[in-house]
Order: sequence, then structure tokens, then C-alpha cells
Amino acid sequence: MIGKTQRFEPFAEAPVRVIDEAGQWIAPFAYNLDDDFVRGMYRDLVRARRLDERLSTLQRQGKVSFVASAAGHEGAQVGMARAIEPGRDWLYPYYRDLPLALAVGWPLAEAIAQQMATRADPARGRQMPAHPGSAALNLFTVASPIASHVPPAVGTAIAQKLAGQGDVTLCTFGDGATSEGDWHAALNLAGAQGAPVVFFCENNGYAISVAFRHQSGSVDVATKAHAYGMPGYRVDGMDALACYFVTRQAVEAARDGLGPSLVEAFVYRYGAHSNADDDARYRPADEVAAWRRRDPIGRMRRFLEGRGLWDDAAEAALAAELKAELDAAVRAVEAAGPVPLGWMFDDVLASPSLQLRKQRAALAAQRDLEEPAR
Amino acid sequence: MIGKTQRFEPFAEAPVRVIDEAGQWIAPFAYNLDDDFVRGMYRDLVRARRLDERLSTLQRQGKVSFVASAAGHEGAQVGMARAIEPGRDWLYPYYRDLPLALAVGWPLAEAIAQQMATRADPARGRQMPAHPGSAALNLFTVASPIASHVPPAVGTAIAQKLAGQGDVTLCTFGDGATSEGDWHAALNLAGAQGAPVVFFCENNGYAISVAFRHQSGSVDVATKAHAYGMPGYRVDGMDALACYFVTRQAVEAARDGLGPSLVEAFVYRYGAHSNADDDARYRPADEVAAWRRRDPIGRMRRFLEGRGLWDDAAEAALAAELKAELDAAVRAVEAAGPVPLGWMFDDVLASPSLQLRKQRAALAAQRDLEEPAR
Amino acid sequence: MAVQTIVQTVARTLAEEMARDERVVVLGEDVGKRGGVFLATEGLFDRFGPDRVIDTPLAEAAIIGAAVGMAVHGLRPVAEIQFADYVFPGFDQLVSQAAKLRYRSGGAFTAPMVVRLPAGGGVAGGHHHSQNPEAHFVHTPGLQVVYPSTPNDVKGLLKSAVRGDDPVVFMEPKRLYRAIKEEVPDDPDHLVPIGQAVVRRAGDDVVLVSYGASMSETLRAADALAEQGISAEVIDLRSLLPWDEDLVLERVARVGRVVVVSEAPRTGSFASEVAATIAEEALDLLEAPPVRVTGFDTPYPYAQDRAYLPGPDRILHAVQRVLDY
Amino acid sequence: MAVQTIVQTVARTLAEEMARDERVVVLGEDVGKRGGVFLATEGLFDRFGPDRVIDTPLAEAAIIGAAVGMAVHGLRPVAEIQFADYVFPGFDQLVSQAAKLRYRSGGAFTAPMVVRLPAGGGVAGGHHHSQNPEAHFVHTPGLQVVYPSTPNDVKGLLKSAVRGDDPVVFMEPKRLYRAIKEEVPDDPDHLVPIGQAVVRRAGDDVVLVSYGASMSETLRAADALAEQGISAEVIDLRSLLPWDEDLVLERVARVGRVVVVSEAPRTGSFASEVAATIAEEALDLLEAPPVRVTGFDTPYPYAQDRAYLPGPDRILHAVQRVLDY
Ligand SMILES: Cc1ncc(C[n+]2csc(CCOP(=O)(O)OP(=O)(O)O)c2C)c(N)n1
Ligand SMILES: Cc1ncc(C[n+]2csc(CCOP(=O)(O)OP(=O)(O)O)c2C)c(N)n1
Ligand SMILES: [Mg+2]
Ligand SMILES: [Mg+2]
Repeated sequence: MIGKTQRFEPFAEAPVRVIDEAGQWIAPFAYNLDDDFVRGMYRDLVRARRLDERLSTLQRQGKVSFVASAAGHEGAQVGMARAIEPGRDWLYPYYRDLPLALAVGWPLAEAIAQQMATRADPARGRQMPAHPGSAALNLFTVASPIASHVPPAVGTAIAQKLAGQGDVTLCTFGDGATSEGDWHAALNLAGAQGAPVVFFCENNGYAISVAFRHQSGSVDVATKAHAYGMPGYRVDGMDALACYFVTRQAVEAARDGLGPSLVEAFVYRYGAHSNADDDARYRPADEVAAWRRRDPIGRMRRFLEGRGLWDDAAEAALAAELKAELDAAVRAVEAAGPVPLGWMFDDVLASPSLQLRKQRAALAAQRDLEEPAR
Repeated sequence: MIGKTQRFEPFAEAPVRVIDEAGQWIAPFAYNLDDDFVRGMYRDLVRARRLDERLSTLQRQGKVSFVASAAGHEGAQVGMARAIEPGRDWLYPYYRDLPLALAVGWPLAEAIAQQMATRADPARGRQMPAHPGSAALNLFTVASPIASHVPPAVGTAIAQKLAGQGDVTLCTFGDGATSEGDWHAALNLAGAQGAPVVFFCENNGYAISVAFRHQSGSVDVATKAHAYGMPGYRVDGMDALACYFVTRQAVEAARDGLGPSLVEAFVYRYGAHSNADDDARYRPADEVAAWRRRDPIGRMRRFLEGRGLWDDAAEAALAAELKAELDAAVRAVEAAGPVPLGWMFDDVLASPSLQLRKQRAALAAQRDLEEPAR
Repeated sequence: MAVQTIVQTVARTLAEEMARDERVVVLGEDVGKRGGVFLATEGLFDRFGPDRVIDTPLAEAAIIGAAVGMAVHGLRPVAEIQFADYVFPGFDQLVSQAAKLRYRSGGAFTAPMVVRLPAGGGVAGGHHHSQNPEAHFVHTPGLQVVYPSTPNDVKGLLKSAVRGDDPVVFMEPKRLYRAIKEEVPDDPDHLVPIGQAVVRRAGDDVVLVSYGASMSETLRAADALAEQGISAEVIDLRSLLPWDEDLVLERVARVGRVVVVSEAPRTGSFASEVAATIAEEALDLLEAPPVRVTGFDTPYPYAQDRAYLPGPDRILHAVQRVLDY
Repeated sequence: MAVQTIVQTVARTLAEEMARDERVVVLGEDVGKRGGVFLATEGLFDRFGPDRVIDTPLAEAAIIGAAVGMAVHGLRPVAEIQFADYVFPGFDQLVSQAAKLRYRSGGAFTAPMVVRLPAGGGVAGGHHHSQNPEAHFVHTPGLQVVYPSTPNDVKGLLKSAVRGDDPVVFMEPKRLYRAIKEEVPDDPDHLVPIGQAVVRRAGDDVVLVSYGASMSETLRAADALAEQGISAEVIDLRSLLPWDEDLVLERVARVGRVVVVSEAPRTGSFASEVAATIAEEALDLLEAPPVRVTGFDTPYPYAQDRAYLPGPDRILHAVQRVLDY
């Protein structure tokens, strides 16, 4: 949309900010974005939050088994989403990235189908909720083991380098992931190979209950980029536009053959780690409240309103539209019905092994494989 | 021996040097060491080199199956050895550390017994050569998988911290090891826990054939300390005294509760990776020659001679003494004879499993378990 | 005697052992203030403090590896891996360091430590929160592997594991964490020796051999068989490495028919080991083939969470096969 | 037809596949200029350059994990792990990422890749340069596992592995790397299908089932038996996951006596899987128990390097047992 931007110095101590909590533009450069582009980001922020709320409701209703709320992470995710070209570039997200998946174009109905694991799920009900994936979008299917997707992300980036088309990979993870050996092995390989990959850490200060200072002796995650010979950037993760600009710079550098970068966005998860967690055991309520006041949605709304790009009427219309969209998607996904028992045997290998064929036949002799699972 | 020294700034670009190639004292502080202490270091350097040569001979004679020559690493190893208290502190070395093991007091006969795997080996012939270990010296038995000893080293340091006696752990590894995930997981844990451990990298520029620039995008290993919130030091690894001073500073910091450090010594291996390697395939002969001119032994000798602490007569006497020591040790180790077949079944668990007892009995019915192995 | 669940028993047993021996320390992800995601370490942090209840970074290699180094230095670490499925980033530390330390050092160094693995399916967790990786560990000489199924055995085996001199992989049937309650003796020295199986139920028509989470399905199958007038003997192996093959062989020899039940994928499973041993040692005494009822050779599915498990229906089917043989 | 060793065949087959399909890339430690520590990638770097023959940092998780991501992007990576013993730091990438990718994505993503593992003992390498970790992989649905024993099969199976659509663990008998030479067809499409065993020698008195490095001991045992007038049928499984149980069952049914030979530690070994399957499917046709001849339940020893291996003497002993039964 606009020309190259190499505005941000790596390792600058203060996180990059573009709009402040009051919605004021505070970047060292002038507002230079298309109004519709920013409104679109706002829409994605709100849409993600509504989905998040709906999933909690569905979980309480027993229709979804697990929720990892992304509330508080949307700014980082919607910001970075705008910095890549979905379907061209590759995306290796983690389980708290539903807002990101939606923002790069994952259809809401698919997203809900994955959460509910009905026949409407293109992934055939194979995984627990919060595990997006889409071949059409080059969105690598999330796996639960933390950081295990980071080495594959680097492999894809190396393949992109060999292909020489200027494509890049964006790989996200939480602060907790940075402690894993695989994370290191991957970033180190990326640095050695100059692979076109942007590592994006959504640092919400906790790996479940473990605060960052118990995870690492380093002051933050961006610092760790030194170890791999790549630039590290700090960004206010509650500022979607800042996240957009910083990620874009890193993506452009990767496209230009300048190798990998590490971006660290300071975010917060408002809710517990998941529906199974009780965050009151390990963090104070006022910490949560303080972060909520920095909410990326309110901030963006104030920015838009300040420029005359948004008002209550627009907000009401958006709310109605999103509710209708969600209602329809949930209805359609539920209507698809549960996946059949027999699907459990598919997709292990390109064609099933002799052993699995026998096992399937044995079960088929006892049960109807077309019957709904569970 | 002398008071605390906090002389060296972390992350200083130029590697610390104390004596130069000509044997001149070039440290920013005056010579302050006991002459016998330095002569003792020189003796250890030469002794290590003689052992190295002897092992190559034994390998060519078919009496030792494997040699990983340490020639070129002795300065770093003998230097660091003097910075800890053997038997009090713990040592987690790697396979190229025979000079280090000798310098902390591993008896030469044990060292040779481990290489030859005869009955004289306290480790009962269990491992291939170049795998030292000694309970008496708190010298953790080397395991072949690169970097796999680094997490255990940190565990020991955490235990030392809990014990509160001011003991420390010294853990060594090559440059190649720094790419492994376990290395990262360990340093990160050490940083988070403030564990009293000194990580010492013997960076010889290669992991077998892979030059450092293909191993990592970072400029060097010391830089990586940033990622863990610990100080990183660069030191001339061909300068045994420099290695001593820097390691001592790091050890003292650990004793004082200031947490871990990472020391990087720039060394070189003169020989191939092992007797199975052919280094001409991947590195130029003049590179080897250039490093040989910086040899830690010649340098130390020139230093001693310059101070009137050494002369040709002393050198000749030392040579004769070391040859006699080596001859006697090899003779005794050979005389002990091969380990028996049945030892293979011992030391799996504190007491053998039912399964293993049956397996042992079955073999005993076919073969005499007292017969020599192989 | 207190009536308690499995997960309560884990926490209380750890507390007893920590009180008894100050060398016992606990480490892992979220084991501190949080008390573990399953609350298996609840209360320990408040009672024993951050030096003995260590919240680690998110790195299983660091957890298991540090436990090795702590054990070498004289501590008795009990490491929690949050889910058994996440042991794999720390697998090398377990199989290359912990398991081989005593052997490679000729007995100079040992690693008396416990690695707790909440394991098993039926919890709507998909393939990365449901696995039973015991087959990897039984194939790793130098480890001990236990997989109890009752609060009593959890107490007795955890104590044996903590007090023993070897690295123990301590698998816990997480689907039964709160499903089973029973009286557990207060005796602080209630020990169950590693390597001993137990006959849960005597019977004459068929022997069912199982362990861990699958014991609950196996016992339900035995109930159903009893209703049909079929008397099933049920053996709970409890220990997998070493395992009590003598007890199994003795019972199988008497009854002549055996079904082995285990939740892990079939090929290369521990059930195969049991069946192979029976076939090799007791062939002539078998009236029917040793039949395995196991998980399928697929990753653990999500939507078919329950169907994947060898439930009573599949066990009954197998029993019918060996009875009709 | 060229007469070539196993290790030469690996290098030449890789060269052929790289020439045929530019998506094929090789990565690993020292695979570039050095040509691999065994020279299994010799010549590839000079011919195909650093983009397609990638020297990686010393990190097996990076090697296997990067291979997954390359495969996902359309390449056909062939990763070398320097020794099979060093696969464990990359184990999680293999079992959690590669093996489960097709399944967890409902077929949207696949990882067609090969992980080469030089395996096996008898090379004076001690416990970290000698292991046979196949049991871990056969227990991991989503992988294919092959372990050929001849230059011909190495060529045919490596081509099938490279051209297939699944992650393949390709084990290589490193003790035989230079020990066996044979004529290998020049045919660039010489394929051996994954999953098919082969009868190496026909016989009536006993069936010997083996694979990989142990084939050489097994064939020597068969020679020795022939001298004693005992005719042994020898089956080389070649593929372990999936494995050709139909062929094995058919032959065992005909002969009634079987010995399974494998070098890995006994408990939980693939030999146990074969024996269990035979017992379960062919009990009535057995004249003697299915006997396993395996490595011992110890870490791989150094000084007893040869004694640990199931050599011809131990195989003969087992054959005697099943013949005398
Ligand atoms: C290898 C592995 N170990 C443990 C877990 C269990 N676990 C799930 S999420 C989580 C914390 C992750 O924290 P972070 O990376 O900061 O992401 P956040 O949830 O804060 O967004 C843990 C320990 C896991 N999924 N994978
Ligand atoms: C986990 C693991 N992978 C591979 C190897 C094979 N290997 C042995 S030494 C070595 C290179 C080590 O290089 P470095 O750490 O720099 O030590 P140096 O030999 O240079 O002293 C490799 C790859 C191993 N021992 N362990
Ligand atoms: Mg976090
Ligand atoms: Mg090196």
C-alpha cells in the first residue's frame, strides 16, 4: 500500500508506539494510512473479541471443550496480520491466535467448526479447539506442543529463500515458548541461514502461572535476538498500528533478503490461561485491571473517532452485523452434525498400513463406523 | 591464593589477553602470581600434549579405538582448571577435555585406563575413549550426545545454591554445542535461577567440518549471554593465564551469589576432529599453521624463560619424567587385562531387573561370563 | 485412613516425602503457586517454599536435565511434566542422560529421581493431551517405569520411587485423577515395591492383564463378564519396567487364556511385550492365542476420544474370541 | 550394473534423486563439503551446491523440524542424523510434528520427508554410537520405518522413501556400510515398495525373521545351520512400519517354527511385536514358541561390543531350542 519503511531501530529500549491510550497519533512520522485500512483493522479487532466471548459461552454450554481466550492479544495479532500477504506468505501461529487467523481471512465458519469439531471442520475434527489451520491460507495447522512449530516455520522460510520469490514466513509464539530448546534451535538456524522469517512473540508476561522473570534471566525477549545475529524490536502490543508498522518493516527486510527478525509485543491476556485455569492463584486483580485500561480496541476506536472515521451508529451496526454472522456460523456448524467414528482411521499415512486396515476392519465388525463419534 | 579480582568488563570486544605470543606480560595489571603456580600450569600443558601424542600412537597401534585430540585446547583447559577447587566444585566437561581432567587431578593411569577400557578402568570399560569421569573429583562422566550434559550441570548448580556452601559448577562445551536446544534450555534455566555455574565454551571455530558462521548468525558465543541475562566474556584461549583469570572472576561471582556467566575462549584444534576425520576436506592448511604459531605451550614457556623460571634443562627433565610416567601408566593399564564379558550386565539399575537376570542367565548357559570381552 | 482421590494422593504423598527427607524437591511448570495444572502439587509451595518447589521455565529438557544434575548432587528431585505428551522435548535427557548414567560411569554416578507423567486419553485433549508413551520407556534400559491405577498404589509406588536409587518414570492415569476414591493408609512408610504386579480379582476362565488408566475399563469388563457367568482374573501390572512376568506366567499357565489390555497404539506397545513373553514362555499352556486389546495405530483422535480407548465392549469381544477359540 | 557398497549406494541414490527432482534437498551435520562423517552424501555438495546440500548447525531438532517445514512448502528433504543415537534431541519434531501433521490437519498438510539414521552396533562406539531406536518409531503412527540390509534394497527403498508422501525413518545398518558389496541395477526407477518383506532364503525347518544390521548375522546362522543339515528360511522384513505380517504369517504357518532376530534391547523391541503378532494370529500352527534373539536390556556396552549383538551363536542356540521343543 505504501512504500518501504525502515523507520525503527532494532533494540530501541522503549517499545514502539503509534497511538496512545487516548487514541492520539504519537508516531514520529505523520499518519499515512488509508482510512478504510484502519477501519478494517478496527472491525477485525471487534470481531475477534466477539468470537472470543461467544466461544466462552459455547464452552459454558458444553458445546466447546476448551477455550484459550485471546482477549488482550488482538491488537498484536490484527496488526501483524496486515503486514503479510495471506496465501502468498506463510503463517505459523500458536493456539492463542484465533484473531490472527480470522484477520488473515480464515472463514469464521471454519474457525467455529474447528472449535466444535463437527463435520463442518475441514480438519475433520482431529484436534481440540484453538488449533486453526488452512492450506488455502498457508496457515500451518497449530500443534499443542509449545514451540514445536518454530523449527518447521524456519524450514518453510528456507524453502522460500530457495524459491527466490521474496515470500516470507511469519511465526508467532508466547513468551513461554522462548524457553524451549526447539525455539532456540530454530532461531539459530534461521540466523545461520538468513531465512526470510519474522518471529513474533506475544509476550503476555506469563506462561500459565509462571511470570517472565521466572522464565528467563534476560530482561525481555527482544534481547535474545542478539544471540542469533538478527534485529530485535520491542513494540506496544496493545497498539495494533504499532504492531502493523514494526512487523511490516521486518517482513520487508525478509523479502529483501536481509534475513530474519524477532519482534516482541507486550500484551496481556485478560482472562485465565484457559477455561481450566484459575489465574487468581498467581496474579493480582489490579494488574489485570491496569492492562484492561490499555485495551487495543478502545484505543483504536478513540483514534478513529478522533479522525471522524467512526461513531456510535457505526459501532451499533457493526455489533449487529457480527452477532448475525456469529449466530449463523454457529448454527451452520452445529447443523453439520458430529463426525463419524470411522474418520478416526483416515489420514494417518497417504494410504493406510496393513496393520491399520486390519484394526479398522476389526472395529467395523463390532461397531458401525458411520455412527457419530463419542 | 590472591584476593578477589573483578577486573574484566563483560562483553568487551577484544578477547582478554595476559601474555602475548612472544611471552610478554601484557595485562593491564602487574604479574601477581606465585611462580610455582605458573610452572605447575606449564607442566600440565606439556603433560596434556604428551598424553595426546601417546593416545594417537596407541590408536595407530590398534590399542585405543578412538582419539579426539585436544592439541590447541590445552591453554583454555589448564587455565580454567586452576580457577575451581577440585573435589569441592563440580565439573561437567565434554569429550575434548582430557587436559582439563588431568589438570584437576584425574590420575593419568585412570585416564589411560578409560581410553583402553581394561579392568583398570574404574568406569568398567563402559564407554568409548575420551569419556572421563570421576566421583572423587566431582567430575561428571562425559556422555557423547553434544550439549546433553549442560542441563544436568545446571541442576547441580541449583543444588549447590540450595546447599548454600558457595560451591560452583564449571561446565564446558565446544562451539557446536551452542546450537543444541538443550544448551539453550540449560543456560536459560541457569539465568532464571541465578545458579552458580560458569559456562565455558572452547570455540575452535568448527563443529567437525561446519565453520562457526554456518552454525549461527551471531558474531560469537559470548554475545549469546545477553539472551540469559548473564555476563559474557571473550578470552584468548591460547593464553592459559588469561583463561585462568577470566574463569576465576566468573567462579568468584558465582560463589558470591551473583549467578552464572558465559566465557568464550577462542582456541583451535590442530588435528582433525578425531582419528576418523579428514580435516583437509573442509579447512585450509595455512589456517592450521597460523593457529599453531599461537600455541599456548610455547607462549607459556617463553613467558617462564623471560622471567628466568625455566630453561632447557628443566624442559629435558620434564620430558623424561613425563615419558616415564606415561610408559608406566600404559604398561599397568594393559597388564590389567580386558574386562570380562559378564560386566556388561552390571550397573543398569541399583539391582538388576527380573528381565535382565533372566537374560544374563541365558547367556551364562551359553558362554563363560568371566571370559574377556570381544 | 483418609478417603482420597489419586491426584490428592500424589500431592499428599509428595508432602509426606518432603517432610521426611529434605533432599526431596519438586520442579516443573506451574508446580509452585499454581499447584500444578492438575493440582498434583497443591499446597507444597506454601509449605516448603520456592527453593524446594521450583517453578521452571517452559522447557522439559531443562526440567529433566536439571533433575539429573540435582540427583547427582544428592537431592531427590521429583519432576512434573505437565502432560506425558510433553515429555518428548526432554526425551533425550531421559534416555541419554538419566537412563545411562549409572551404567556409563560404572556406578560412580547415579540419578535417583522421579519424572511424573500425567498420561492417558478420555479427556477430550486430542493427540497431544492423551498419549501413553510407556513403550518408549520400557525399551530404555536404566529406567524404571510404573503406572499405578489406584490411590493406594500411587502412594506406595511414589514413595518407592522417591526413595529408590534409580530414575523412575512415574505415569499417572489422569482420567482417573478424580474418578477413583479410596481409603489410603496413613502409614508414612506405606511402600509398594517396584516390579510387583497384583491380582485385583481372582478368576478361572480368562486372565485379563492391564495397568494404569486401562485398569478401570478392564475391571468394568470383568464385572460385565461376571454377570454373564464368566470368571475373569484381573492382574494389575502396576510396574512395567521391571514387570512381574513371573506372576503373569503363573496365572496364565493356570487359566490358559489371556487378554492384554493397554491404551497405547498397538504396534510396538507394551501389550505386545507381554503377549510375546507369554507366547515364548508358556506356549504349551495356552488354550487360545494371547490377544491384545489396545489403542489403534493412529495419533490419538479428538472427536473419537472415547472410541479410541479399549473400552469394556472391545475387551469383552476379545474375551469372547479367546473363550470360543 | 555397478558393484557398490551400502554407503556408496546411499550417496549415488541421493544423487540420482536430486538430479531427477529438483525438490529433493539434503540437510544435516557435515553433509556438505565433508560429505557426511560416513561419506553417505559424498559428492553431492560439489554437484548440487549449498542451496540443496545444507550444512546445518549442530541441532537435530532444527534438522528434523526444518525438514518438516520444507516438506510442507513442497520440497522433498532428506535429513541426515549423524548417528541414530542422536535422533533424540529431534525426537519431538519427529513424533509430535512430522508424524501427526497429516492427521491433525485432516490431510491439509503433509510432510513427505526422509530422516536417515545410521544405526546399529559392532563399531566400538559404546552406547551412544550403536543403538537401534526403531521400536520408538514403529510405535509412532504417522511414520513409515524401513531398515534395509543390502545395497539393492537401500537403493529401492530410499527411492520409495524420497518419492513417497509420508515421513520415512530410513535406518541404515552402518556396520554393513562397507561390509557388503553387490551389483545394483542402474535403473533410475529401481523401487522397492515400503511394506514388503522378502524371503532371502527358502527353508523348511525353521523361519528366521530379521532386518537391518542383524540380517548379516542371521544369514551366517542360516549358513551354519545348512552345514548341520538344517534348512532355515530367512525373511528380511526391510520395512518395519508398515511391516509385512502377511508374508511372515504365511511362512510361519507353513514351517511352524520361528526365531525373530533383532539387535535392540529385548523389552519393548520390534522383535516382541513380531512375536506377539505371530502368537496372536498363528498360534495353532506353531510347533514351538516364537523365540526372540535380541540385544540385552542394558545400554549398549563398549567393551562387550560384539557380545551384545545377537550373533550366529546365539541364533543357533535359539534355533536348537525351537527344533528340540
Ligand atoms: C511442550 C509443551 N509443554 C507444556 C505445555 C503445556 N502448556 C500449554 S500452554 C503453556 C504456557 C504457554 O505460555 P506462553 O508461551 O507464554 O503462551 P500464552 O499462553 O501466555 O499465550 C503450557 C506450559 C505444552 N503445550 N507444550
Ligand atoms: C547430539 C549429537 N549430535 C551429533 C553428534 C556428533 N558429533 C560429535 S562431535 C560433533 C561436533 C562438535 O563440535 P563442537 O561442539 O564445536 O566441539 P569440538 O569437537 O569442536 O571441540 C558432532 C556433530 C553428537 N555427538 N551428539
Ligand atoms: Mg505468555
Ligand atoms: Mg568446535
